[in-house]
Amino acid sequence: GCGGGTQQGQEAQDVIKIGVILPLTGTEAMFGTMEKNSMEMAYEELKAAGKTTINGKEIKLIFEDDQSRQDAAKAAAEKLINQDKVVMLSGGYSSANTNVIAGTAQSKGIPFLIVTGSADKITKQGWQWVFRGAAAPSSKYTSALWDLFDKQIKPRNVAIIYENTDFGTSSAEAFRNDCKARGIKIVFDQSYEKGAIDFKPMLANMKKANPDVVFAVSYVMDASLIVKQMRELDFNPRLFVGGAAGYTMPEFLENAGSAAEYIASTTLWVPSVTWKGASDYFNKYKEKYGKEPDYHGAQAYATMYIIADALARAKDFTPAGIQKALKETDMMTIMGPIKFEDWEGYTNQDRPTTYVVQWQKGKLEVVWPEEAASGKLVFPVPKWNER
Amino acid sequence: MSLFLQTIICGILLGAMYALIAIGMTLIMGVMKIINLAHGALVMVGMYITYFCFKEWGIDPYLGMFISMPALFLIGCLIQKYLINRLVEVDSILPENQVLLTVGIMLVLTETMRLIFKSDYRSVVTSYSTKTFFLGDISISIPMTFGFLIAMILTWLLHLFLTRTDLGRSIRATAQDRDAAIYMGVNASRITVITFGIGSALAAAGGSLLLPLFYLWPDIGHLFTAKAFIITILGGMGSTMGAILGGLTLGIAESLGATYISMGYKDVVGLIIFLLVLLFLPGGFRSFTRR
Amino acid sequence: MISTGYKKLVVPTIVIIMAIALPFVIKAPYFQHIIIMIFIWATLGTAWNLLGGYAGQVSFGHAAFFGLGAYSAGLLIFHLNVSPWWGLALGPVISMVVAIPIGLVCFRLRGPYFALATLALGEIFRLVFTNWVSLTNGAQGILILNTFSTKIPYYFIAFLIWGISLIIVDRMIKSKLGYYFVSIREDQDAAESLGIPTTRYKMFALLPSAFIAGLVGAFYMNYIAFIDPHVVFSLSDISVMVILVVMMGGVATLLGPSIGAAIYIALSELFRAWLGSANVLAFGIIVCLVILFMPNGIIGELGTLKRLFIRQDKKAMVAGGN
Amino acid sequence: MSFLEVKNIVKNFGGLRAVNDISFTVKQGEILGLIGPNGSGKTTIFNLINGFYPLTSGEIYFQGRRIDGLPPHKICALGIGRTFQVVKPLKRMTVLENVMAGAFLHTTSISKARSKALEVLEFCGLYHRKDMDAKNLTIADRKRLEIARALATEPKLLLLDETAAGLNPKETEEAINIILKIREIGITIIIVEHIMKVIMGISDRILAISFGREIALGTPREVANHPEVIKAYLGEAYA
Amino acid sequence: MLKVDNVSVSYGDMQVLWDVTFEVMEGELVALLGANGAGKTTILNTISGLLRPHSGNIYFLGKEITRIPAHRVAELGIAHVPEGRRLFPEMSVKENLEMGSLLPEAKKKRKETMEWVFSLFPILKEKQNQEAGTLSGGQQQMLAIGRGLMALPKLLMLDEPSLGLAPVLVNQVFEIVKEINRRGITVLLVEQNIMHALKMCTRAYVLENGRVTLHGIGTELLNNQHVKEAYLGI
Ligand SMILES: Nc1ncnc2c1ncn2[C@@H]1O[C@H](COP(=O)(O)OP(=O)(O)OP(=O)(O)O)[C@@H](O)[C@H]1O
Ligand SMILES: Nc1ncnc2c1ncn2[C@@H]1O[C@H](COP(=O)(O)OP(=O)(O)OP(=O)(O)O)[C@@H](O)[C@H]1O
Ligand SMILES: [Mg+2]
Ligand SMILES: [Mg+2]
Repeated sequence: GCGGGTQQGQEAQDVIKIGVILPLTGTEAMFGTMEKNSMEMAYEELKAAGKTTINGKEIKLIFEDDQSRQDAAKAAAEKLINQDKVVMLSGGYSSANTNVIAGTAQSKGIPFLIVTGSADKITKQGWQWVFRGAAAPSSKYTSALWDLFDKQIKPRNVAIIYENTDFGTSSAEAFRNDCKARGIKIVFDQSYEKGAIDFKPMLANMKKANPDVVFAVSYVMDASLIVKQMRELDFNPRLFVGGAAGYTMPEFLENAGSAAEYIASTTLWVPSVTWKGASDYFNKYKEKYGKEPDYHGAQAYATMYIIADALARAKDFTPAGIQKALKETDMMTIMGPIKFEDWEGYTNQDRPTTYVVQWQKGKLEVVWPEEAASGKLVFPVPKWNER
Repeated sequence: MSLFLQTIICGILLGAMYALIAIGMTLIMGVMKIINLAHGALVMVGMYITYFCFKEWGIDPYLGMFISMPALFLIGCLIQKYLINRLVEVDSILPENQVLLTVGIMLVLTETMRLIFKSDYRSVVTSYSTKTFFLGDISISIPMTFGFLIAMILTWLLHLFLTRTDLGRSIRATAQDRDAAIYMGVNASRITVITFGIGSALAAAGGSLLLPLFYLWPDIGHLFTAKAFIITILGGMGSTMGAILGGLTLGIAESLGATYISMGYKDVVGLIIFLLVLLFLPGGFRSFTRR
Repeated sequence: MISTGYKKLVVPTIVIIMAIALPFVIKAPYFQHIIIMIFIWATLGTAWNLLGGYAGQVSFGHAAFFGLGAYSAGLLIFHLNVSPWWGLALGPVISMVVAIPIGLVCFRLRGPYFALATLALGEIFRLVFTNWVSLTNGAQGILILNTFSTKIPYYFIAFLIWGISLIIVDRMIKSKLGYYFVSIREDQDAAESLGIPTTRYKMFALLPSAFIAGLVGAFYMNYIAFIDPHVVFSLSDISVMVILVVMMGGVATLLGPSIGAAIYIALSELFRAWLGSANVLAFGIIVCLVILFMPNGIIGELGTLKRLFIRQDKKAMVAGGN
Repeated sequence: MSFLEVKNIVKNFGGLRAVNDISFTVKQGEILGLIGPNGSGKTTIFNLINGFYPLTSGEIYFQGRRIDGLPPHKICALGIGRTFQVVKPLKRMTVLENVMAGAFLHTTSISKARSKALEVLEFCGLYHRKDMDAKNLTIADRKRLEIARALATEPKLLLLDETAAGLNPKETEEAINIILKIREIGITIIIVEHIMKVIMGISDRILAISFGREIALGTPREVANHPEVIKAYLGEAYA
Repeated sequence: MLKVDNVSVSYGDMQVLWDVTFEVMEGELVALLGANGAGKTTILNTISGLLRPHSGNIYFLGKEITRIPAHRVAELGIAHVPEGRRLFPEMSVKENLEMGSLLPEAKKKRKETMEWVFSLFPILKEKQNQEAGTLSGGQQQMLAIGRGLMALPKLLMLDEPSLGLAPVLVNQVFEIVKEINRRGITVLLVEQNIMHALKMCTRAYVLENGRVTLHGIGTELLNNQHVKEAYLGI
């Protein structure tokens, strides 16, 4: 079983092999590529600072493509653990693939540090080898939003729409439960299959329900179509909040154009957060790859730093040694402070910091929590024909 | 009531968008009987070309159509000539191996585009992308209406082409009995090459017209292939007018499903209609127009 | 008689001995994993081949049966906390039961219409399993922890399932059923007029096919330890890929699907590891080349084993006739 | 109780009435000839008897049992075999396997089916072609294969649709011999044929139809001299 | 006009024609006779360019056509009414006829030719909008001949045109073939209805097992002892 891998790792010559599994082809390749770029960028920086060689051993990243498919993710994990004898795994974009990698890592006793995969249950299994740092459980994406709702907006009724993926379903479920706990009426609650051309029937129906606030979990292009088609229907909720994912991305603004204005969203990260290095990362990435990164890239970037930090502290480069070092992590990254704790049934889960942002004049402004705010929330938002 | 009307209008316009995508397929699958799983990928390539013209030279997507169409015509010709036509000559147990070839082509096209353009989402925003007008409180999208008209015109032209011209008739004849067409002096391999070219060009036209409304990434083709299939069958194989009929039916069914059942189940509604038509109207809606 | 019966057993015995020895020779779990994946695909391909290759009913919806098998296993543990291994018993049965109405509906159609109907049904399963959250946990899927930490038990179970599927198919095609299946494939009207109840015999091909697909689906759940509707009901990654596997290896041959599976898994693994982001492109090119240059698959083109049962008849014929 | 009784059958294709109120009976052991101009509905009648097309109206009884509405395979199992005018060989099977596919109707044993098939092939003079793939046969051999395959199902009634078309006079002679041999082993036959030498030579009775209606029924001599048959079918040359 | 010179053809390993030589002169009606499987259809398909001989040459109007592509053969003025009709089943009768007249010269006269064909086969006119696949066997045969005529060919090759026709039509078809020939179209006829064919043809060739074994004036062959025994069963 796992013994073989461990011994091989000990006698490894002068490299510390870290396997990273990301979608580089297939439907999720866009994000996988961004994350790979970000990790490589972080690695370069660490290398320049002499932090990639520890006790004469150099950290070596081995990237594997999971083709956005989970049997490929499984194969990649098997290969990295058994063939390449990595001492640690990282990566995982979609929850599905993250699940599979996490399961494999747990049964082999190899530490796995998740980059993005956000399904709650991944870190709720009591799996000691699985760590989630820069990524939040999907039900926690809305922490800041609820704070904002409770303190300022106090919506009477809401509408929920979400794509019927893992992320969408679990985000919506968490949001729905929070509404019920507060007695907020849900007047419309529907999922959709991503990739639709026309959302108007759903939106027209929702318009009829006349919600105060709309909460939507969508990928980027669906997000932009939804807001554009809301404008076409002249549908005016007092606030439209996205649940991270699509609504904060540069492509969203690009495609939705002026329809993006005043759309709010929860998020884990924006370039304007006050954590040290955040805007540097943003600018550097943009310069290097000619494209603006979003929070996925930041997660990967931060993850690389967490890995380097843990390895620097590890007593030995065995999986167990690294596991121990990870567990003791307490550091700052561009995603904020990272610590792996056990709480609310989670294991090795960082307590995420989340934000509410709003598009204002084509820029994402942090509007909540107040101490991190870069702008003031516009609420209720002006009607489409009054803009 | 207004919700119902809005749903129907949305359905009709959406249906027209679907029809745009499917017109090329009515030719390739309906007429030539080539089940082409690469159809959506061809639409996708057409969209990328239009996108590229827009980004590099600022060419409006509606004009970009006149670049993407000839380009796809060429690509389609090459695919038919060097790939699909070669299969015609071999004798295989299941004719479906041709389908698998198109899967291979689909993979190659998709991944090639991914290498060139990366996996990023792209879109073209024009001044008219979200223009609408209102009839009462019913909103109608202008570019979609435009797409609707073009879809009608293209279908009608294709119909005339296939029934009134010798080239069109030769295309149908070759599809039905290749050797017999050769006896008539038809250069069968050239005809199939041209047909696949025209089908691909029509796919590109659909893609270009859709671009300002939608968005683009390499895997978008899957979505289109599935819709185009359903429409071609709904309309009746080989019937050109079927693209419009099938598109509208699918669009309206999906919209009604989205409004009155759930957006998550709208595709199920479309698929069930598809199955019902397969079972009870074997000729598709063509059965109605014929008798 | 005795000597031929004896000879018949030689090859399978050697294969079985080699198969038992294999995991002790190839100790690397990664390669064991690859072999297990090959068994999974070989079994699925064998299932498809019975219906598609022999009986000529080309299904583009086999993911439905695979997925049902997988979910039978997954839902057992998810809802009832029963070991997902019971899925190996339940999954095939459920797949088969569901196959009956599917068959009754789709077998009314022929050729490409049949193919498209199965395609639509496969997609309907995916959508329903995605949206029916209370039953299936929707897109969040079902996650379990592997029962065994080594590959060897999985290897033997996969091998067994593959073996069973080969025996089922082999027995069927070497009997009257095989003749009837091929007759239906070659000309359904002629078959009807020869007194062959075509719908019933298509069902006889579909049910074992669904059974095997469900069985391997249930095993997949246990082995991969996570499923969601998008994966196990996938049109492009399962339904279409299995046809590709069979066509690469050889349609309507006993071992073709298995050879196709070996090539598919080995190639896609090699490409994935070596070619970075161009791996799917390379795979696509290979697909085109195989179909162009080996339209009847590797075995089909070799010609030697082509339509195994038919050739064997012929040999027997010559012996008997003279 | 007659062997086969066809009562007032009608078949419409859309607006076209291809078979219009035809009735006839067939006695056990006889050969009934069916003639009529092209498109008069002969093949359609076969398709109705053997269940390929549903009747628009009318009834068909075989050995006292009503068979219209049954699917083709059941009708075959009851003992009605047929050949196709447009031959339908099982192309990628050998001649032997084609015939075996028919022989399996009464057995599940491969060896029994094989010996039955070989016997039938011998009978039809196709034995020397038994290992050829059916797709490589000439038209004449394909027609013979149609007969062999149908015979392998051990029919009581055999419907032969233009099995002698495309044969030269010598071969036609052989075909006639085969048909007569089939009758000798006790199989009742309905035969559609345009070659007068065949149809007039072997039929006990002939039914002539035109535009889906009966125009004459009787002995070959009676039918051949029937003015309407001459006008619609035979032409003056035969008068 | 047409000269087939020492042509040998094989399907895969199986040779079916051995050094076949024959000639058709302008204006003639030449019959090609032979038992089933003798290779008659194979010869016609070779002339049409669908099959390639492995040796020997074919000349039409002095030009070698052995190796030119099949569709070009049609352009030179050879129309082929194939065995088994080979209609376009999902096209209407009218469209099938139109398909026969794709070449520029035939196209110019399409209307008149069609009228002529309709006058030869009135049933086709009646069914001109019906799909060819739903015609009865005989109707399909008429359509196939009609389609061949639409090309206004210099040489018309007919492969068993009387196959499956009612007696009244058999006579009619042969009358039409004679009529076509009288109008100056050279005809190469493959027929099993040997008596008829020999009576009407100028000359005939007999093909046996892929070899030309006999040839001569039609009426002479009718009295040939071998022909009588082998083909007429007299
Ligand atoms: N499936 C069909 N759909 C529509 N019309 C049909 C169909 N089958 C046959 N017909 C029509 O029915 C009529 C009778 O056809 P049928 O094939 O029975 O003729 P037949 O007597 O067998 O002629 P032949 O001697 O030429 O074979 C014809 O006019 C034909 O066009
Ligand atoms: N596609 C083919 N592949 C292999 N052999 C063939 C093929 N077509 C024909 N043959 C063989 O070639 C020989 C000549 O066939 P051909 O069709 O030319 O004969 P024919 O004289 O036209 O006979 P018929 O009177 O039956 O039409 C036959 O032995 C036949 O079996
Ligand atoms: Mg008939
Ligand atoms: Mg012939």
